[in-house]
Parts: sequence; structure tokens; C-alpha cells
Amino acid sequence: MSWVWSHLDLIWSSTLAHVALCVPAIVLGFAVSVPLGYWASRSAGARGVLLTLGNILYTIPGIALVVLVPVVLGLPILNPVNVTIALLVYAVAIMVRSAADAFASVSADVRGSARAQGFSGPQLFWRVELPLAGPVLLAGVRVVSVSTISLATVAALVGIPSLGGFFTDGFQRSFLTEIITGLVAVLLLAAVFDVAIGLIGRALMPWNRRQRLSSAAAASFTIPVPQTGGR
Amino acid sequence: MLFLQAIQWILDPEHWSEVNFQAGIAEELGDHLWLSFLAVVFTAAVALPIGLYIGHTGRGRGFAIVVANVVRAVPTLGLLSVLLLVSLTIPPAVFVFVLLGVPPLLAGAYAGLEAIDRQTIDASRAMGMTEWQILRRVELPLAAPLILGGLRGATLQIIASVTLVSNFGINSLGDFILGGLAANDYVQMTAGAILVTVLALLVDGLLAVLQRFATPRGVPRGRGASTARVRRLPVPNRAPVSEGN
Amino acid sequence: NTIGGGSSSSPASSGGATASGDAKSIVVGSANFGENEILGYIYGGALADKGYSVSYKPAIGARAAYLPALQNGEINLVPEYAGSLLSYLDKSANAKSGDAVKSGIDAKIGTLNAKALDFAEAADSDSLNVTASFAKEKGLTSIADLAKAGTVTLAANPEFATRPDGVKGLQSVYGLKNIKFKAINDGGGPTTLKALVSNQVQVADIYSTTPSIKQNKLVTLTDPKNLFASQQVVPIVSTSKATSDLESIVNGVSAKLTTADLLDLNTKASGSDKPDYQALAKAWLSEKGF
Amino acid sequence: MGIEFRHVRKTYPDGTTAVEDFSVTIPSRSTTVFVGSSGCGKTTLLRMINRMVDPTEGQILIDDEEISGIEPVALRRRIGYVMQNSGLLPHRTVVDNVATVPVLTGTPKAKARQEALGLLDRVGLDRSLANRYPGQLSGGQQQRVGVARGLAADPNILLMDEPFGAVDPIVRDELQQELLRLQRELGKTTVFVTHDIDEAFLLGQQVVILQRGGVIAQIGSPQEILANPASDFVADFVGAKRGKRRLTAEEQGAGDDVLLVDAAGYPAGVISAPDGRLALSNSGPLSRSVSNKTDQAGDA
Amino acid sequence: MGIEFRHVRKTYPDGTTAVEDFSVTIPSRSTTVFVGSSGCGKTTLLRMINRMVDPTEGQILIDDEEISGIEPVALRRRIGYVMQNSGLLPHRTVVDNVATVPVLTGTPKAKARQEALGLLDRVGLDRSLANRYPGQLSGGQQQRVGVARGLAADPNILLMDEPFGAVDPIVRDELQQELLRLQRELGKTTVFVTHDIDEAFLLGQQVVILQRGGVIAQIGSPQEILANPASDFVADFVGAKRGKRRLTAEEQGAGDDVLLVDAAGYPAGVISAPDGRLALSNSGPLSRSVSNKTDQAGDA
Ligand SMILES: Nc1ncnc2c1ncn2[C@@H]1O[C@H](COP(=O)(O)OP(=O)(O)OP(=O)(O)O)[C@@H](O)[C@H]1O
Ligand SMILES: Nc1ncnc2c1ncn2[C@@H]1O[C@H](COP(=O)(O)OP(=O)(O)OP(=O)(O)O)[C@@H](O)[C@H]1O
Ligand SMILES: [Mg+2]
Ligand SMILES: [Mg+2]
Repeated sequence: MSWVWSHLDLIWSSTLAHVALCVPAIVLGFAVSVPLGYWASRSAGARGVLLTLGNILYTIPGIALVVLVPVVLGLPILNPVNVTIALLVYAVAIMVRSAADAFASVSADVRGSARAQGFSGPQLFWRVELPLAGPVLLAGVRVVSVSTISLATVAALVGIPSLGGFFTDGFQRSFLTEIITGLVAVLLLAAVFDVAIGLIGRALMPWNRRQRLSSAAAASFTIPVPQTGGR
Repeated sequence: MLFLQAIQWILDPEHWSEVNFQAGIAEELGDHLWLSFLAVVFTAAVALPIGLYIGHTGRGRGFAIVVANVVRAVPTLGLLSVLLLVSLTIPPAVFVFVLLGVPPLLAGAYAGLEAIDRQTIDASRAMGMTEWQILRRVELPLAAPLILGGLRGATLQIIASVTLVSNFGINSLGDFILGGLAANDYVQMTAGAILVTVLALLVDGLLAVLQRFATPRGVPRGRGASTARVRRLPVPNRAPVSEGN
Repeated sequence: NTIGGGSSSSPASSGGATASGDAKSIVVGSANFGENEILGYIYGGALADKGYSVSYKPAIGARAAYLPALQNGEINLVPEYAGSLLSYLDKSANAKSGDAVKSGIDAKIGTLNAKALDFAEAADSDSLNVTASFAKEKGLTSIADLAKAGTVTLAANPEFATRPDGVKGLQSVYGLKNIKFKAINDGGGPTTLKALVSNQVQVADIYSTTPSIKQNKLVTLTDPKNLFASQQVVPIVSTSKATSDLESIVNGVSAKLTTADLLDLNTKASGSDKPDYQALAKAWLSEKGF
Repeated sequence: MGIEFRHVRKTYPDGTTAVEDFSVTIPSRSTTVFVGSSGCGKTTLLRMINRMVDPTEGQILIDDEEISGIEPVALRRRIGYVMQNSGLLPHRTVVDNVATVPVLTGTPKAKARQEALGLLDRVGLDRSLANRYPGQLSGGQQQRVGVARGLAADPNILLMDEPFGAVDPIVRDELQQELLRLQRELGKTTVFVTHDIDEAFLLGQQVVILQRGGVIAQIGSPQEILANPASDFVADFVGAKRGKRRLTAEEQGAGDDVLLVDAAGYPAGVISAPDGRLALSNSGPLSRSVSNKTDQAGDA
Repeated sequence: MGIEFRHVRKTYPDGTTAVEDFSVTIPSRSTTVFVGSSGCGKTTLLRMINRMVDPTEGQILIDDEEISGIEPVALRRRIGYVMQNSGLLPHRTVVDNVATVPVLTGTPKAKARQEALGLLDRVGLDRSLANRYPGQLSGGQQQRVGVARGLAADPNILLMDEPFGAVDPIVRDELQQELLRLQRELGKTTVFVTHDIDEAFLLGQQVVILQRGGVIAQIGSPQEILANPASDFVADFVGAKRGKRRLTAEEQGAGDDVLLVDAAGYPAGVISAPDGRLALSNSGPLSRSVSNKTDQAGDA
């Protein structure tokens, strides 16, 4: 325990580094997945292709992806962007499916009636479909955020700072305290993100507040995507 | 091109028996599958009963959600480090992957049961089926596609993640990735990644076929296979069917 | 600082990919095992004392990861081990003596846009170890004796499989055909040790300065045919940063670094109170009067 | 086989009191209809009969035996149950659905199937549908299968919870007539739940009009209720107050027919009235006449 | 504002021909009801009017202007549309739902909201509900909001697709009366779709009875159809053939009232007939009398 107190600054800086790896992946993953998911919800063909592709990307082992990204993209080896890109790939692989489900979950009745009111195509998307897909999208983002944070620890295997460093270093030194510190830090960070995203969702979707908070949480559990426990 | 070279690497028969004095593809593949298989079997042993219980009774759902979310946040690398530091054998590794597989399968099992039209179950109960008969004859067959969907998720997840054990000296296809990394041999590393991905997709495809077969005839195929959606005629607006005993 | 980046002894940028431009700002990298990280902090600390702005990228990984990083300028200084470095640079090299190794390295290191500075006296070579009971049972004292031990499995870092002085060397130099290899990616650390002690493997490559050899009463097999070249510590520096001022500081450190120091540092590092690598480096520096 | 509710009360775990204090006697071999608007407790009452719901207080007796002493599974196998949306097993063929309960109770499969085919005839379904899955049937056909399944164990009691609520009006008419025919042929003790007062009056020999909380607003034969609504609520519910049931003759057409409209102006039908005189008749076209009904209600 | 269908045909991409060859003129400022059983093409016809569906062949004209030349979004904003399950936006409050179209067409938000509140009054909804979300309303309340929303842009045409199909019978009665009142007050050209013949007769000044494929079985005022069904199909559909509309007087009660039953024996209502004589009246209690109706249908 005293080790933890004397290394708070290190824990903090590792946490910041970890956050810096994850946040862009989560945000970009969301931004990329929404249009793809929308497309997949509109066309069965696109859905098949995108989800299969997602599955394939998803099964590429984490270390391989982290190492191959700079080789393929020609980026510097120690650039944290490599890890972020790898995380982004996984985030999209998971998120496209839930985005597709989210848009598919928008009631056809509501869509039809909005069209009948005279919503134009873009108005329909921004004012009706996107907000109504919100709860399921939110559930998807929560899954992605948790798994991204957990997954980002593999950065340690290629010498990029993250909370995963506590695992590799602790392991080499047979130092349980350090590994467990890392574990706890990752879990706490995941929890903080989860709560924060939940609150953002609550603020953005007031109509969803009363009836369906629990069902949205349930959806995050129900989405039968393979979850990334962290590889 | 890297990818083609990697395919060539895999097709080289020598690599199937030995790679750099170490276990070849055949042996690593076997070990990888075995470890994955153990993990999947134990995952099923843990997640199915719990998932079926939750789905059938509707109890313990909130608790399961919390547990599954926490489990999902646990970094595999960290947990492996802890457990393998304590004992460097297969069982702790299997335990870690079971943990990884439980959330998707649990979700599949319980979502599968929940997606069944309440009226179907209700009618079965009203006909005089015992709870066990309802589970066996109604819920399991109807939920089979989603349960197998969950199993697919768990399996995919486990096969892809087992590579991590190579870090700790346990055989898996990850050896090719780590070996390639250490020797700056991107071809070997890509080959390792391809092997893992192809293995995962093959097993997934196999399960998908199984899922097809398990989909009861008469139930509309396709995702969700939800019987909750077959009603076609307008139904008077009513409180959700919440009765039950 | 044991892990993680971003810690610098000066306000220099910590995350930047390259530290070009200012010759007085240096990025020190290191391999992913404790001793090397400590060495990184020692060299870095000495430079920081002399007004360099130093940042660290510790625990990058295997040689195949950090040397390309040096080559493209993401790091500027990294502590290396002479023999392994030479066999990385020149797969066919078979120089054994210190001078031959030095000239071998000098001939090739230009490809890394880097320069090797003076060797330290301190050396940390690979060493093959067996448990005392196994040694007794099979009557083993030297690597050559392994020939009579039947099929044995040897554990080492993954690169041992492809290094010229790895399994290949055992075959060509000692004629050993009975070696199976198992990669364990912890630089002779706890997993390797556990595998050895539990007889999952019979031979383990553990750095000679690792305290666990003594602590577990392992038998280090002698290397009569000098398969493992002299592994003296040699700092290598990007050519662009290699001013004479920097060289003299770094060489000054190397001159005082002994094998005993390494063993001592490693013992402390894995001891029960788990001190930080950076603190160990600092302590060593002040002890040696820097 | 009569059914008796004695001061039955049901409070659900969440605190909703669905039924407050309900006592009624349901005569055997006739149809009793519970009618009332959504949420008034109809389903709750019905499901207490086969112990899908257990009362919080009070007793329910079937043929003077308290059902709380009967094992629920055994009880349910003796009672037919038909519900809206049929609740058929989507993964079993029509014939297997009908044969479910006999198979559960140990009838050999072949025999149960054979009998199931007979039941399909009985409810007016073509045998060619026997090997279809429920999803391949129309809503009306599904309901017929549901009725056949309810009859499969040859139960003395048939519970029907809005069985025709979800089908087309035309198909509903057919099913209602079919049910009347079945009832004449089989004479089961039937408890029928609906929120459609027209349906209640058509099918019920005894009609129980319920208010929220399972409170009985009126009980009696359709004629009694229509002629003498016990309260404003009942009058309103059966439409008498709003004048819907109070018809007026509007116009003499070309022939003898007079168009009758209700208070809302909605044409309710035509009647033959040569020169404005009604032809009175005391026996309806069906045996199920008013006097007949009153007799049966008297059984209660 | 009249609507005219000229030889309209609709074949969906999957090959289903929903409407074969449909021609009809819908008079302005009155209510035309399309009635028919499920799948006969009612919704398809309705949605062709606001170009939610485009015909495969034929033309549709509004006030003699071909709508294929009007931009769909603009057209829809001029036409009110109300459907079953209201189709309200679940993420907008009631008042915002009602104000949707005015806001879309550029009315300042505050003004649109103010007007929306007025519309809530108009459809009989309490203003206190204005800031609720649709999920917090009952089904009947949601339908009222749906109607208010349909009226918000003050359209000349109102399309209603089984708007009351999913609500309680009692609430449905209320809503139907409300709609009649609104129609009297506002006089929109209303096209109403239902599969309930009673509803069609109650609401429609012109009723179009449809067979599968959008084939017109009969068109006319309720009285015309009821008195002279054009075919067996129509007779069957309106219930005349089965005798449901053919009432007979059954029994003279204590007072002047006579109970009328239909052919199935189902009591349809009571009529005052002192000494068996009907009191004839040529004007119903509502201004919406038969002659009135016939006039309006004549507009077509
Ligand atoms: N399982 C339950 N738990 C809690 N409340 C319930 C439950 N089932 C029914 N209720 C409540 O009890 C009351 C009566 O419900 P019930 O289903 O018996 O009504 P109903 O008359 O059948 O209505 P409907 O016509 O809508 O089917 C309602 O307020 C309902 O919300
Ligand atoms: N988008 C579509 N694609 C293919 N076929 C369709 C589509 N919409 C409707 N149909 C078919 O066209 C026919 C008429 O459909 P429509 O929805 O107009 O009927 P409806 O009279 O409104 O029925 P309901 O009373 O059930 O609403 C049906 O056979 C239906 O299956
Ligand atoms: Mg009910
Ligand atoms: Mg329709």
C-alpha cells in the first residue's frame, strides 16, 4: 500500500497517458460507426458485409495489430497513435454492430409518421433517427469505452506508456502490489468513464430518463457482440 | 506483399512441424484449440445455468449486468499476470478466459429466453407444463439461436485472446506473433495473426451452421429470431403483459 | 520512475516522437527488462546533471523494437550489450574478443545512424542454467555436456530462436541436436525461473547478473567455446547527438560501471522493498560521485 | 361443474390491488362473460381459476372443492385455456400444438395426434393445415388452433381471455358463431373475458360487468342488463345512456323497411314495419332465446 | 379541395400489387372513409395522397393539380396525417410534437408552441399535459395529440389511417364523437381509413368499401349502402346478409320500449313503440342527417 502512496504521481501520469490513448479511439470510433451503422441498418447487404468485416477485424490479436499498424501505415514505432489506431479498429468493429441495431430499433411507425409530417431526409436523420437511436447507441458506447480502456493495456507490450505498464513491470519483478494497482486503476478508470458517459446520455436524452434507463443499461449487457475483455 | 508472404509462410509444410526450433503450426494450433476448448466448456458450464436461471425467472438481472460489466472491464493481461505469477499452469489461464467468455454467453442465454413471447410461455404454463418442462420444451428450443449466438461471441473472444498466454510461456498461436516481434519478422507475425483470425472465423462459421440447424422450424429465421414479433394484426393498446405467477 | 513515459528531468517534451533539433535534448530508451531500464536512468541522470534536457522511453521491448526506434530518431541513446548488438547488426559475425566485437560494431552501426561509445567493464551475458538436481543427475557442468542429457527443452526470450548465438549457435558451435526451444518473453524473469524449477523446461537462458541464479542455487553451465560473446555494456547514441561533451559524460559513466554493480542493482531491484529503477540509478550515481 | 369465488382479493407484489372483494357463482355448462374496460381485473380473475395467479385472500371452489388444495400443474391440465394471440408454440406444428396436453399427461404420441386431427375438424379447420407451423397460419386460424388446444384434454372448464381480440372483425364474427355452435354441442363451463360489450352480450348467458378493482357493476343475462342497467356506469358502458342503444326510426324507405338510427345518428339497422307497425315475435330465430337464457342464469 | 384518383395502380418492388386500378373522387370539406379488411390496400391508397407511396400507374390530383409534380416534402407539410399508434416522436414533449410542422416550415418556436397549446384545447386535451413526453400519456391521449399534430399546419386535407384502431372501445367512442365535432367546426377534406364498418358508417359522408387489390365493391352514403348493398360481398361485409342489420322486434317490455334483436339473436337496442307503432322522424338528433349527407356526396 505504501508503494501506491509513494507512486501516486506515476499512477496519475500513467492514467493520463492511458486516457490519451483511449479517448480519441472512443470518440472517433463513435463518429465512424454511426454512419456505417446507419448504412448497415438501411441495407441488408451492407449489414452483412460490415458485420462480417467487423468480426474479422475483431479477431485479429491485439499485439499483432498494435505492431502491424505502424508497419502498414508507415508511422514511427513508438508513436502512441499506433495504439490509438489499433483501439479504434476494435472500437469500430464492436460499435458498428450496435449502431446498426440502434438505428434498426427506431420504430418504423415513428419514422413513417415523421416522413408524413414532411421531414426531409437530413431532418429525419438529425431530428428523429439519431436521437431515437440514442439509447442503444449509448449502450454501445458504454461497452466500447469499457473494453477500450481494458484493451489499451496491451500498449505496454510495445513500450508505449499506459496503465498496462504496471502489469509487465510488476510481472518481471514478481511484484503483485504493482500489478494489482494497475488492475484497480483500470477498473476505476472504466467505471469513471461508464458513469460519465451515462450522465452525458441522461443529459442528452431527457425523454429516456424515466422509463428506460434500466433497459438501456440492460441493452448494454444484452448486445450479443463479442466483448473485448482486453487482449 | 506482407500478406501474401505470410500466406506463403503458413503454406510452407516445414512450418507445420517446426518453427525456429519450437513447436510448429500443428502443435501450436492443437494447444491453442485445446486451451480455447477448455475455456469454452467451462464458460458454458458457468454461464448457461446462470443465464437460463435469470432468463427463466427474471430474477438477478441487475446483479448479472453489474457483474458482467465489471468482468468486461478487467484487463486480461493484468489478470493473467497476477494469476500466472501465483501459479504458472494452464488452470489459471483457463480461468481468465472463462471470465472473458462469460458475459457474451450469459447475455445470449438470458436475452434468448427474454426474447420469447411472454404469451407463449404463459400459455405453456396455463396448459399445465411444469417449470422444468417449460424450460426444456419451450424456452430452450426457442432461445437456441440466441444462446448459440452468445456462444459464438464467447468463442470468438476466447480464441482471439488466448494468444496472450504466449507471453507467459504457454503454447498458443501467439508464439508466432511474439517470436516474429522479437525477431523483427513481420511475415511470421502477420502469419500468426492470420492463423488466429482464420481459426476464430472457421470455428465461428461452424457454430453458425449449428445455429442454423438449431433454429426451430416454424420460427422466422434471421437475427433475433424473436417470436415476440410475429403478431401481425393490430393489437389493442394494453399494459405490457406483466402477469405471470 | 519504473515504468511509463512522460517523466523527464527537465521540462522537455515528454511524448514527442523525436527529439531532434536541440542537441542538448536527449531521449533515452531502454529494453523491457529492469537492468536495462536502470542503465538508461543512470546514463540519462548523468546527462541531466550536466544540463542536458533528458526524457525517457523505458521498456520499449526487444532489440527489434528499440533499435529501429533509434534509427529513426525516436530515441537517441540506449544502453546495449556488445555481443548481442553485433550479432543483430551482422548475422554472420563471430568475433569473440572485446576488440574484435568493438570493431565489428563500429563497422555496421552506421546503418542505425548511431555510434557506439566506450564499453563499460560491466558485462551481463546470456548464461545457460540448470537446476542443481538436474545437473547432478545428468552430470552437467558445461554446455557441451548437454549432449548427453537426452532431449531437453530450453527456455529463453523469443529472439533466442533466431539469434546466431542462440539455438543455431548451440547446434553449430556445440553440435547439440537435442535442444527443443520454448520462448518465454520475460528476459529470464520469474516465469522462466518457474518453468525451470518446475521442470517444464530443463535449461534456461538467464542473464548472468540476475540474482535469482544464486538465490535458487542454479548451476550455470560453462561456455568453453565462447558461444556467448562478451556482453559488455555499451551505450549507443544517435550520431546527431554525439557531441564530444556528451561522449565524455557517457564514457565517464561507463568507466565506473562494473559487473558487480549490475548484480548489486539487480538484487536491490527485485528485493522485497521494490525500489524504483530511477531511485536506484540516482543512488548509484551519487555513490560513484556524479 | 360450477365455479365459485368467495370474497376473493388479489394484491400484486408491487402493491396494485387488481381485485378487491369479488364473489360470484359461475353456473356449470353455460358461458359466463366477464366484461369491463382495460385494467379492471378480468384477466386476474380468470387466471385465479387455474391458479396462474393465487388470490391474496378468499377462496375459489370448483365443484365445491377449494382449489388452493389442488396441485397447480394438475389443475391446469384439467382446465382449457385460450388466450389472445393464441400463445401457440411457434416451433411445433399445428397438430403437435393441439396434442400438447395429452402428450404431457402420457397419451401415446400417435394417439394424441389422431385425436388432435379430430379436434381440428371440430373447430372447423382443414386437416391439411395440421403440419403447418403457427407462423404459417392467419390470425383467425391460429385462434381456432388455440381453441382446439384448449379442448384437447376434454376439460370440463374452458377459460378464454379475449380470444378474439386481435382478429379482423369479419373473422371475429365467424369465430364467435363457431364458439356458440361448439358451446351448444359440448356444453362446457366457459368463462370468457372481453372488453367488447357486444361480444359479451352475444356469447354470455351470464354477463358480469366489472369496474376497476374487480367490482361488480351488474350481473345478469344480457336482456336484464340491457333492459335495466343497474347504474349510470352500466348504462354508459352498454351504451344506453349515450343513446347508442336507444334507437329511433328515421325514415320510411320504398318498401316496408324502416331505417333505425341511434342517438349519435349512426344507422344501426333496418326493421320491417309495414305502415309503421312492428311485427312482434316472442321467439328469436335461435334456440338461444331470452327466456332460455334467463333459465340458465337462474342456475347460478 | 377535392382529391381525384385516376386509374391508379400500385405494384410494390416485391411484386405485390396492392392496388389494381382505382378511380375515385373525394369531395372537399367532407369525410370519405375507405373501409375493407386487412391487406386490401387502404393504407397504400391513403399514402399515395401525400406521396409517401408513389403510384406505379395513373394520376392523383388535388384541386386539379397533379401531385406528381409537387415536391413530396412540401406536399406533406400541407397535408395532415394521423395514424394508429399516433407515431409521435417519443423524444419530444407533447407541445413540441404538435408544433413539429410549423417549426419545420419556419414558424418561430415560441409562436408555434403557443398555437400548439390552442390545438390541445381544440382536441380536448388539458394543457397541463403539454410538457409530458408521449410515453407518459394513455393511448387515447396520444391519439388526441396525434390529431392535434395533424391539424397544426392548418392543412386543408387530413389523412387518418385507422387512428382509433388501438384504443379502448370506450375511448374510441369519445374520440369518434370528438372527430365528428371537429369536422363540423373545421370542415376539412378528410380521408379516413378503417376496417371497422361501424366506424365507417358513423364517420363517413362517403364510404368506399374495398376488396383485395383496392377494388371498389361499393361507394355511396351509409344509407345507400345499408339499404341497397351492391353485392353479396358488401351485404356480407356490412352484416346485412347474415341478418345482423336486419333487426326484429322481440318482446314488448313493461313500458313502451321494444327490444330489438338481430338475426344472431343478439340484442341490438331498444326502441320506443307505444302499442307497437313506431314514431317516425325525418331529422336525426344531429344536423348530420341523411339528406344532408346525400347532398355532400353529390359534390363529388
Ligand atoms: N403481474 C402483475 N403485477 C402487478 N400488477 C398487475 C399484474 N398483472 C396485472 N396487474 C394490474 O392489475 C390490474 C388488473 O389487471 P388485469 O390484467 O387483470 O386487467 P384486465 O381487466 O385483464 O385488463 P386488459 O383488458 O387490459 O387485459 C391492472 O391495474 C394491472 O396493471
Ligand atoms: N412496402 C410494401 N412492400 C410490399 N408489399 C406491401 C408493402 N406495403 C403493403 N404491401 C402489401 O400490399 C397489400 C396492401 O397493403 P396495405 O397496407 O395497403 O393494406 P391495408 O388495407 O392498409 O391493410 P391493414 O388493414 O392491415 O392496414 C398487402 O398485401 C400488403 O402486404
Ligand atoms: Mg386482460
Ligand atoms: Mg393499413
